[in-house]
Amino acid sequence: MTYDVTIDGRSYRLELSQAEGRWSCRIDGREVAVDAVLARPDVLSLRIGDQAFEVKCERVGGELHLWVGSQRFSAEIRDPRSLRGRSRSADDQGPKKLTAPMPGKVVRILVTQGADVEAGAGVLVVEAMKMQNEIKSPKKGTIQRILTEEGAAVNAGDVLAIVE
Amino acid sequence: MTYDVTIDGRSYRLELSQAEGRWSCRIDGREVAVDAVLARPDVLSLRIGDQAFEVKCERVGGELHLWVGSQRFSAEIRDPRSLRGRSRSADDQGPKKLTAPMPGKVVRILVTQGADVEAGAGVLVVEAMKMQNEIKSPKKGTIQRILTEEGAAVNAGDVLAIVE
Amino acid sequence: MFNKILIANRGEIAVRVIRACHEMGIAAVAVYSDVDRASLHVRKADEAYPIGAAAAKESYLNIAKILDVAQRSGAEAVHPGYGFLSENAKFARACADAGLKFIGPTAAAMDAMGSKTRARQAMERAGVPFVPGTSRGLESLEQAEEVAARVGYPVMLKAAAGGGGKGMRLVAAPRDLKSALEGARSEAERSFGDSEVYIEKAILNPRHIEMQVLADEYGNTVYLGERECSLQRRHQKVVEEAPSPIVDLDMRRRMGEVAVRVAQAAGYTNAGTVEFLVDQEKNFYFLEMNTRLQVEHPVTELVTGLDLVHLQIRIAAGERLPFRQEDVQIRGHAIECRIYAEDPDNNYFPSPGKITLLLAPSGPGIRRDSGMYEGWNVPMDYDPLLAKLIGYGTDRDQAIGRLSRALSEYFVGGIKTNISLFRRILRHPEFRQAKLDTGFLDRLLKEKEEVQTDPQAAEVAVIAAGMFAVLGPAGASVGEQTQAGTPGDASGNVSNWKRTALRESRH
Amino acid sequence: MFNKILIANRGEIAVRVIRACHEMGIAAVAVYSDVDRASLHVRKADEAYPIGAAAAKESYLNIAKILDVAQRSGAEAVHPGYGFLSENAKFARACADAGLKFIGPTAAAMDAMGSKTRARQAMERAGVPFVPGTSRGLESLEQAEEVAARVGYPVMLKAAAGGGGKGMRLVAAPRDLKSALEGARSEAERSFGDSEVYIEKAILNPRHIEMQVLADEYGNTVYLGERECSLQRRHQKVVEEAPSPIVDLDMRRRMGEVAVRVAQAAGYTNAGTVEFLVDQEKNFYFLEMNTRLQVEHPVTELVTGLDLVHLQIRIAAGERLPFRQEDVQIRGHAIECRIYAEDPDNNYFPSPGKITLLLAPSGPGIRRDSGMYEGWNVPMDYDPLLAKLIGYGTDRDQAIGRLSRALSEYFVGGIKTNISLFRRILRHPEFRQAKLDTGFLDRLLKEKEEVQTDPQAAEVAVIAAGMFAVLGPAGASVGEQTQAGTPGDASGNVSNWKRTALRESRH
Repeated sequence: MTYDVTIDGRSYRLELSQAEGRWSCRIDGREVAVDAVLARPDVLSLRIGDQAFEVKCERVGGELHLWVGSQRFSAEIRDPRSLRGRSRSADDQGPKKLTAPMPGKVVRILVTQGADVEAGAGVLVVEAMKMQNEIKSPKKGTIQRILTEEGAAVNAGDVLAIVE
Repeated sequence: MTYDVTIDGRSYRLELSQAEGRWSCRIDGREVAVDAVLARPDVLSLRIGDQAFEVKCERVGGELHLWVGSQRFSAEIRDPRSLRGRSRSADDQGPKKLTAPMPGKVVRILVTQGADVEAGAGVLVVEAMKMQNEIKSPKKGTIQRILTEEGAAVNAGDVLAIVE
Repeated sequence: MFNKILIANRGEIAVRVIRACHEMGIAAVAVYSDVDRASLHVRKADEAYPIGAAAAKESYLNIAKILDVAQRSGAEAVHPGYGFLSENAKFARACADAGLKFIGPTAAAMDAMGSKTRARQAMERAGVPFVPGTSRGLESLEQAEEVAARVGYPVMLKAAAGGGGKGMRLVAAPRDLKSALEGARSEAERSFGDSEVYIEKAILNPRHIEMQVLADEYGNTVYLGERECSLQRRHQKVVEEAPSPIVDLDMRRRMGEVAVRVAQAAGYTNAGTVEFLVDQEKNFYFLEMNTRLQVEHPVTELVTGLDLVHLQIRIAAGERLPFRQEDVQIRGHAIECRIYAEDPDNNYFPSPGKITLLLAPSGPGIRRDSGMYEGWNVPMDYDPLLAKLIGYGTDRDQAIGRLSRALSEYFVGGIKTNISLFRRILRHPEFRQAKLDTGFLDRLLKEKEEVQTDPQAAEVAVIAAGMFAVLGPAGASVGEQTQAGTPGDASGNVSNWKRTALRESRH
Repeated sequence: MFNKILIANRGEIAVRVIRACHEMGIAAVAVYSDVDRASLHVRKADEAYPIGAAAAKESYLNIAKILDVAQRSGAEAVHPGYGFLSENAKFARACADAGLKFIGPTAAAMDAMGSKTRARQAMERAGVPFVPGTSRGLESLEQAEEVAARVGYPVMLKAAAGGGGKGMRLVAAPRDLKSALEGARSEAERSFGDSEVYIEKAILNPRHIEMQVLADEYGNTVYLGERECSLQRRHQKVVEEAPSPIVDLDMRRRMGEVAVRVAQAAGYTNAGTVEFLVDQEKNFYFLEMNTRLQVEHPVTELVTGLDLVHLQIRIAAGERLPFRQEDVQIRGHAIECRIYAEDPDNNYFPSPGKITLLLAPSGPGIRRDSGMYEGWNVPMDYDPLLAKLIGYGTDRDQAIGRLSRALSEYFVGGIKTNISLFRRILRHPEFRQAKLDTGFLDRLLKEKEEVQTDPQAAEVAVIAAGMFAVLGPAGASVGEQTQAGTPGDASGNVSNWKRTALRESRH
């Protein structure tokens, strides 16, 4: 298994495999001795050499974060065989999706389908826990589609609109 | 659904069904208004009328206990359509199984296959956490089969021997 | 003593009050809205009654429905918690009329403190120090200009009915006064239906320090020491501690005696909090009185060894204070972190949703007051406070050490929380040196998160990311590593997880 | 201060020491046996080293392997916890020889206290009160008869090397002495490889009260108050509390001063405990000294506000005691319950296995020191202690109330525990009145469990049993009730669980 892993913006080439009942692991070609136990779903007890770490995996609305002790890292992992990887890389060019960062209620839609928007322009407003959050356009372009309506309840990661 | 439920030795006839999005429930023919939410696996938040209860389900080695708050009740439930129910009732006559009450190691077997035993006579000894526990025969009879050996590791509920 | 108490609240505070009831052998009655049937306070209550839709005005703010439940359940008293109806004099009065004991001050005392201007007037008479300014609403821009000139710029405009920073404006110079006054008035009108605005001298980088008071119904009033609450964001407290690092015995006595005078001037009973602004020279000024139990009451409980909710209930039941002022001793140091469902990657915007995994800290010196549990779906309709993590220590350093340790054990999966923020706060040199003021947190959040990430930890994250990807869904079943394979034989473990996963899906 | 400490233990005490290290900024090195790779202390450590097979002599009792890990990891000190090597003078000496600081007393002090007879001789010289009897091993039956006649029957025979009740015999009358002496000697020989037996006057229904002492390496020794440990089963403590309900200020001072004299007579350093037997007239007699941290140390921490493990580490690092005797104040009351993996339906026989569900209590006045977690497989190879639940209160009643509340929230699924036993103890009238002695628990267990079960609760159990049967495997997936169906619409909920179950099995 080979992955491209990006941690807080810096990327690493990770090779992981199992043979004779051991993990073998290379980071950017360098061999690393690892031993892992899954203590709970999303909680790994890792030994790297004799160093011990508890790592927790935070998955919210398509985002991936890893906690090493109380340090929190944003992570991206690409793997030719993983769907998520593919869709991710696809995201980089072409139309951009606006997704809901958290569950909430769409209280206002600020633009109409087909309208031109500047990068950073507000597209719609989502409310949760008595606070309103303006979802902004990630790029200059045209609102290709609006996939929600005022008053609608949305979940984290739901696609609300597409800008192209 | 109709069940015969035995709680701390006393049995009740329980009828449970769901219709128009409500549980309906009768105990020994008496209607009871209930509302339930499964908070976690084996943890029920129950409302009976407006009384609220948290009930936890303890399943260890074939035994069933229910905790209502900090009160612990031993429970047996019989249901013609449930395997467990059948085997249970079957248990009541014929050969008796000796099961391991907890995981451990068989350190001694005190009788040989075919031997006659009195009710309460020691059949084998299981050790766990530095303590030894003598498993006794539930009835007067003959050791039909011994299904383990000295030194063997056993899990809770494993059948160790059969007396008939 | 009461046999049954209704808790007119939800979340961690409802759970905390239910626990106090059970500890005292009192039956606890919960109320819940449509989205709270599975909430922890319903699980823990002895009786639970649905009171309507998610919107607070349909349920937790609906006086008629709550009184109806009190009648039907036969509750003898109501604990309002904080927020919702806790400072609503109309509710306190309605309880009294219905023959229910309201666990808190009288409606009259609430009225006296409810309006900041009326409170200031009462305090003036009682000779309580407060920030120079007007004790009455401003009649005109001219009056505002005249007062501002007298007390000196910068000045602060505040809504008389205010709270949570609504209707507040900082004015640095005369030319800004007009627009600020108009803005404050219209915002106050919108927020509280009352446009009354008054003016105060602005204290720059003040500390926010509050004093806990407790009064029985026989005229005995004591103070239980102060809480340092200077760490705020959007005028919301985030970290509180007791004692305040800058308050010595003498200052505590002086603040405490003023707080007792404030309470007595208002004919106050039960638990309350007197808030002060403290300037660089440690002068303290009366700000307002909170006529309820505070979110941060646990830090006071830890350093005094008392249980404020037990005492609230005893006082409401007509008991006398079981101790005198000289019996109150502050020992050790306590710090509270408010765990919110907030997204650190999105300006700490609320982040409700389903909690898929919960690792909760415990151990020496750690108290956790929580309203959440694994598998619970945090509703989007209410305040994002999930839990409070409180660390106690022999001294402030030990409290910080224990709290930092506990925070590194705390993890909430499935939603985002502000837990990572506290790590930044607790390691910050200024926090360690107790250099605190109400601007601290905004400054910290402007500082770029330490760019240089610990490279070793980052590599650990890389490896873990890969393993989680390899394990994939198998990660959804807990392993049986210890019994399987040879130790440290992770592939043995993995295959085990796979087996477990299969077994489970066969259900 | 040390940079790195090795913890030569497992379970809750290893976790507790690791936490203390992290709180003080010290790296923690764990060791683990083959069945402990997934144990909590390995998850929490900064470094972890495998040291061999499950059998303790292959791993946690293997001095050579542990010293080797200390060398390789560069640890500067070793904390032994309790049990295993904690009272092994050979290990303390081996650490010293290897240039490792042993966090505990010197080997010499351990030797002085290791043999009960030698300890008695030292105490005699120091003028410490102890139970009348011999301070030397018995040479002959005649000598035994002579001493027994002098001190008066009933008498107790005890193994000099004894512990855990091994080699102990109660002798009611002269005619039983011969066989009892032979029995005690052979059992002592078998258990400790040392047949030395001595004789003491038997104190009937004594209380077991112990005094915590702390000594730095500059001759400063203080006492931190007593612990009441009379609730025992199979000579194992089950419930401990501080302070003892029968000890007043004067008795505490007298016991404390004796304990300090005991420690000083042995040249004792670091934390230790002096155990006393107390008779009906409150006379106290020296029993033995435990030269380690006790399982029950948390109750002392809660009433003194101190952290004994932090202090152990500071003392071992050469620091002086940071306070004097007169600074030590006992405030409030604390009670500890030892949560064991034991089967209440099978005479409290150990019950290891996989923990399928864990509901852990928290909230006001509750401290939980735990070595378990949900999904962990409790190995069958070690002591069944899973966790300690400690309740603190302003007074004993409040501590009992909080502890009872917390116990009702505590649930461990998949294995059996003794949690239900504490409910019986805490509601027992004699316990409530603090009428405690070492026979209390055996008497309680002989009492038939209250036959008349609460009929309402029983009906609740009936309904729940049926629902768990209906939900069946769906119960294996956590519901999303709050978001689905109308409130209190359980069928809506059930179908939801079903859906969830399906969704999950599709992985």
